[in-house]
Amino acid sequence: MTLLQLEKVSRRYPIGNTVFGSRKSLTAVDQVSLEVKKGQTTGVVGESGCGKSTTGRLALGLEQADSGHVLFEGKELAASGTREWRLRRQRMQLVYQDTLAALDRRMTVGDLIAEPLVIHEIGDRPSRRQRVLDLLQAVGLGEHHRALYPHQLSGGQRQRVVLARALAPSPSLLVCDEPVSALDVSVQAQIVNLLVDLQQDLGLGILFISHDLRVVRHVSDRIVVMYLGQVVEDGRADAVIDQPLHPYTQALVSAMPRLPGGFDHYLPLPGEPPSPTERPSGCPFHPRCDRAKDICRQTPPELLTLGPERRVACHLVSNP
Amino acid sequence: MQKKLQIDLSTLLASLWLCLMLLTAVTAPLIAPHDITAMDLRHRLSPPFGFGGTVVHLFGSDDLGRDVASRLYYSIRTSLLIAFGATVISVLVGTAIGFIAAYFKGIVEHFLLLLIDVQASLPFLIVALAMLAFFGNSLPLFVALMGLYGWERNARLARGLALAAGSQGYAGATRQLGAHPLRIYLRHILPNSAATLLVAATVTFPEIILVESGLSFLGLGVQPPMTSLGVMVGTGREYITRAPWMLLAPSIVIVLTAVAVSVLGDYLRDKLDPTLT
Amino acid sequence: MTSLLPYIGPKLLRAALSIIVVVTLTFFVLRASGDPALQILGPGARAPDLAAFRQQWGLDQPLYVQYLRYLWGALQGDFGNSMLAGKPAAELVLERMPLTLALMLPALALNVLIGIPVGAYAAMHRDSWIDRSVMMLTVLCFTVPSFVLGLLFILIFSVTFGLFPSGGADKWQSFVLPVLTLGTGGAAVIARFTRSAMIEVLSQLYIVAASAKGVTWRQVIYHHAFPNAIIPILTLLGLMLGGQVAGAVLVENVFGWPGIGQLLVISVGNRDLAVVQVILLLVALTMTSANLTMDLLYGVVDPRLRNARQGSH
Amino acid sequence: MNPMLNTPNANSAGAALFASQDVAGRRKRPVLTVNGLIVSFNGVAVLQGVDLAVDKGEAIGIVGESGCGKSVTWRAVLGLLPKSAKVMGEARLDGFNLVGAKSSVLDRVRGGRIAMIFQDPASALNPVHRIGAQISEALFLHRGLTGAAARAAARRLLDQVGIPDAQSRLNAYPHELSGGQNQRVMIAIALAGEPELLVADEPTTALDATVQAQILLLLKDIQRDTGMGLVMISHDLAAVAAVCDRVCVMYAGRLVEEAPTPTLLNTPQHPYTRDLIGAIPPSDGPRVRLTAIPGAPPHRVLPSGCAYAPRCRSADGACAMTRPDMRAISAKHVVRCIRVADGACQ
Repeated sequence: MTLLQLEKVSRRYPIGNTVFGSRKSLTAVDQVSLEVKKGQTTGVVGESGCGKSTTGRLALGLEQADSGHVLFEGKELAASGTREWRLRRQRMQLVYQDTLAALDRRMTVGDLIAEPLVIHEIGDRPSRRQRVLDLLQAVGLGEHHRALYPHQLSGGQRQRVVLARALAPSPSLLVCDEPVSALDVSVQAQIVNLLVDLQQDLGLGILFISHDLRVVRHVSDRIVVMYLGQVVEDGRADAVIDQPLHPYTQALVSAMPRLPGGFDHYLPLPGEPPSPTERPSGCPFHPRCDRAKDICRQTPPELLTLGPERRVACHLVSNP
Repeated sequence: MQKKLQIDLSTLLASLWLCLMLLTAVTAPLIAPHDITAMDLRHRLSPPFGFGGTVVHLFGSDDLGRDVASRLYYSIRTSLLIAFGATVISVLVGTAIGFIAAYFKGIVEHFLLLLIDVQASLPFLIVALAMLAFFGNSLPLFVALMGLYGWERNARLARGLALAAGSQGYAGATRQLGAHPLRIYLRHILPNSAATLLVAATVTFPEIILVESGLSFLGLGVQPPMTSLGVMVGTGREYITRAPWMLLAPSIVIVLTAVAVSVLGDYLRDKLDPTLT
Repeated sequence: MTSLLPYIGPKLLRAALSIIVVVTLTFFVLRASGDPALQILGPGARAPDLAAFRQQWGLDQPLYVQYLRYLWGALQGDFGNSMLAGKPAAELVLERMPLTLALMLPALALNVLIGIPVGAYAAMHRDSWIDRSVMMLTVLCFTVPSFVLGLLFILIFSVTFGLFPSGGADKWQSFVLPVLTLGTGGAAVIARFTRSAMIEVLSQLYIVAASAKGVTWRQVIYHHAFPNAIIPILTLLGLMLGGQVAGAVLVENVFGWPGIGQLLVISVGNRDLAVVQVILLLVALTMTSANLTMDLLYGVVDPRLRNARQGSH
Repeated sequence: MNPMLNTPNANSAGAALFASQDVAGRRKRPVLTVNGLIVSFNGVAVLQGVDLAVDKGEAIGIVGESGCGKSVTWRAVLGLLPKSAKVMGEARLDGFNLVGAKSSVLDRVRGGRIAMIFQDPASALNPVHRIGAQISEALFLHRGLTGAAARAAARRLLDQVGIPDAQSRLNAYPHELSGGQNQRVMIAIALAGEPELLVADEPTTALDATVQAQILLLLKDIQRDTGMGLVMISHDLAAVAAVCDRVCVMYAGRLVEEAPTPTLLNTPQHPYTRDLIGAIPPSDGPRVRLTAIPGAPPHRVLPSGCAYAPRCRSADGACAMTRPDMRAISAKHVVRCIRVADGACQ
């Protein structure tokens, strides 16, 4: 069952000054379509500036799409800030990277976890208290953590609090934006395991956004690869990582050092991801692609459906 | 690491001085030996006790034979009252405007930012000077006017705090939970900003004392028969050679009070918000 | 230059808007405060005299006509006549300008020449006894109000020792006390700010990186830390000018200095609208242009602001 | 795997005559030996005595979680810690102890014989100076080059680190370059003094995945071409293993295991190393459950026995009592764990 569906969603930001200098706009997200199924994880992977975080914010309605549709549980998302939008928050929650900034340092862990219940007027005082204790246990924290403040916790513990807080109103969708990027490897493994367990227990749909291909591969059922605001490839996680079709995905996979093996399979990729302000004509990837042909320089490739669960946007694949 | 609250000597002295000033302000009618307008024409310009004066006029008397000590107590009362009232107004007005600018994007924000720019392009003392002269003067009006001092700085600060808490911070996180903006501002941003705004108030407070005394010194602030520290310095300047105590007593109080609040402000800043400069 | 326009353009626009708002606000606020005819001629004036006065100064016209007329005149350099002296207000103000500048410019120089080295020295010897005592002294210096400091200087140097005159603007000696009075507070503020700016910069990674490539500590300070610390100090200088202008009003009053500050207090006392307006406009112009200059200098010192087209490669 | 177990590199004649301290015997003359390095901040020890050696032309990796002291070790060696840090022990470069050395001596060593690059290249370059000037500064300090000679050398360095259009890039400011290019500039500055040892402190953590691979391989190439030693500090074992000949694992201010890269990956002996490897999601093959190490590294106060005992799944009572010593279990493999028997991996 499809929980969240993005249909050709675009988001542009005006940049530069309107009176002086040329007025430009930056296309952060360009015609992105993806879906998250109930009980499954869709991973979004890409390098900085590829629009993956904006996609997450669009999915939650924290930003308004310029065009396209965001459907959540079959219904179009209401405009951000409206009463209806606020009510929908119970069902969709965000888990973010910078937990120290995102948790109010003047509130205790208990109050933080109970806050969504208070906002949505769920339960009464004793039942909320019980719910907080249950949630603390579910994320692997103890009752004694309830009275602590965020700065008294370690990064991993704070991420658990963020998770508990997100789970409090019993959502059906979690959008995780780089949830483990700020954590050490050992703690990262704790949180990743916890996420996987919680998903199995609660049947959550997860949109997992990360720059770390390893982690994305580990947690995702489907993977969406983004480059310069566009989806260049998506499909089942194993298929995308093991048989990448798009040259960018191939380079991305090869740039991940194997353990053991290192860079034995490395495919050199020149240059760096360009800034979204200077989008090349044609295929956005062609300046870095050593197999680029004339058509790549001129015409943007369509996202081609190759199988039931496989799409790729590359001229080399569509007409080799 | 020592966990004890360490208070250094200067902070201690500053607090003691401020307590003394507060006590004086509160008990001025009780401890003043004379009425502030009572003239003692036999003892005009009498020096302070210990410098050839009598115990009757502890800090000496002025050109009309009024008791400097009594006038000083009342002046402290007036000056502190004005500064306190004005600081509260300044922080409240500034915070409200800053939050409004942060919440409403677009035209409202641009308009408020322009107002802030305008205020920043005109020194407050000069604005106040013009306003006072043309509008006349009464104590409530004067306090209200002084309350405008530094509003633009507090507004900028409050806006900055609200924006910092915004999209990536705790305010954004609470917003995505579905909280009403009022809840976000009143329950999250305001309590989190309180410490910083309090520190900002300790910067505004001594400055208002200085502006108030400056205006009163120019004869445009507190009007006789009331008296304030600035009024006393203003009267004293005419007798700088013959009766320097008329000038020195209020000057010392102004300087020490301003220094004390600054020192205390530094201490509070270190304790509450070390990121502030 | 073309690349500078997107950077400086919005700032120019905002500065111009602020000036227009200042002119408008002062016009309406000052007019709204009462009838200048009554204020100048006194409450005992006869009705025909009042009417004649109003007609002479155009006060009988609707307010918006007066405003447009004032704006039109201002654009042509005519800011109206002083109701008291009968001379053009702008002329009256400009006459006194050199004396005020003669006070403020040396004071500003004093600010910078004392404040920056003292602050930098304190930062480099952070938490030493020198640092602590300098910082203590600066608190004292910037909390003493200028009129109190001026009077203290008079008491000490004029009354007690007779070294410098206590007023007037005729000899070079007359400059010493007012300039010192005006310069002390600012120097203390700059010293404190320089210290914290330097401490902030010294904690940056590029300072460690400079040491790691073998740069001597002395060169790290002069060549790597200082050019970065100067950037925030420039902003402060722009902001401090307001305090200097306000200070000048008080200091001119204390020392009987025939500058613009004194004129302002006199004109305010006499309800001389045109003169007050010109002075307010002049102050606003000075402040905004000073801030603009600082913004430009900022662009010169900080390459990050120079080209608005970041990340072009 | 890279077939480069210590490229045969002749020892330079006339080098200092000091005995190599290694436990593992047969080893070439080290460029740098660190012995019993202890660092404390305000009485809290962050390094508990670190011993290691870097051979000429060798690439070693230092791996550990944040706060384990991997960065502090090398900043202490180069005297780059703030004044509040107390450093004891020795770090010998050609027999000369750098710990407590005069700043005039250190200034010649830093950037000259030992260069360092940092995690965040954007903030490690001075924002107000041009790239060319920042490279030339190092060229002047260590090779006495000025003017056109320095400029030409700077251009060659930019070519060497793979920055296209080097000539015009010399006039650029750091903010005009991308993160990867800035890191290349940092490497160019480091190479300016022709160092014997390059210390790279998390050189790719702030960079994108594809750029990370570029920079790591560039470092490896330069190390092989110039024959300098390379120390790579990172929390990312996979990145370190891809570049380094030998890996040292640190935990709570001490080395806990040290071995040639293939040995360490295939037969890790210390439980921490094993858990660390198990915590990394594999890049291919079946998805297995990750090893989640419970708890967090000790903070400020160390447990009385083995520092890892509270989190270790194979710890017993003895582990909590005795502090283990570093023991050699094979020629080049040392480990700090009482439960590992001698010659266990033979």
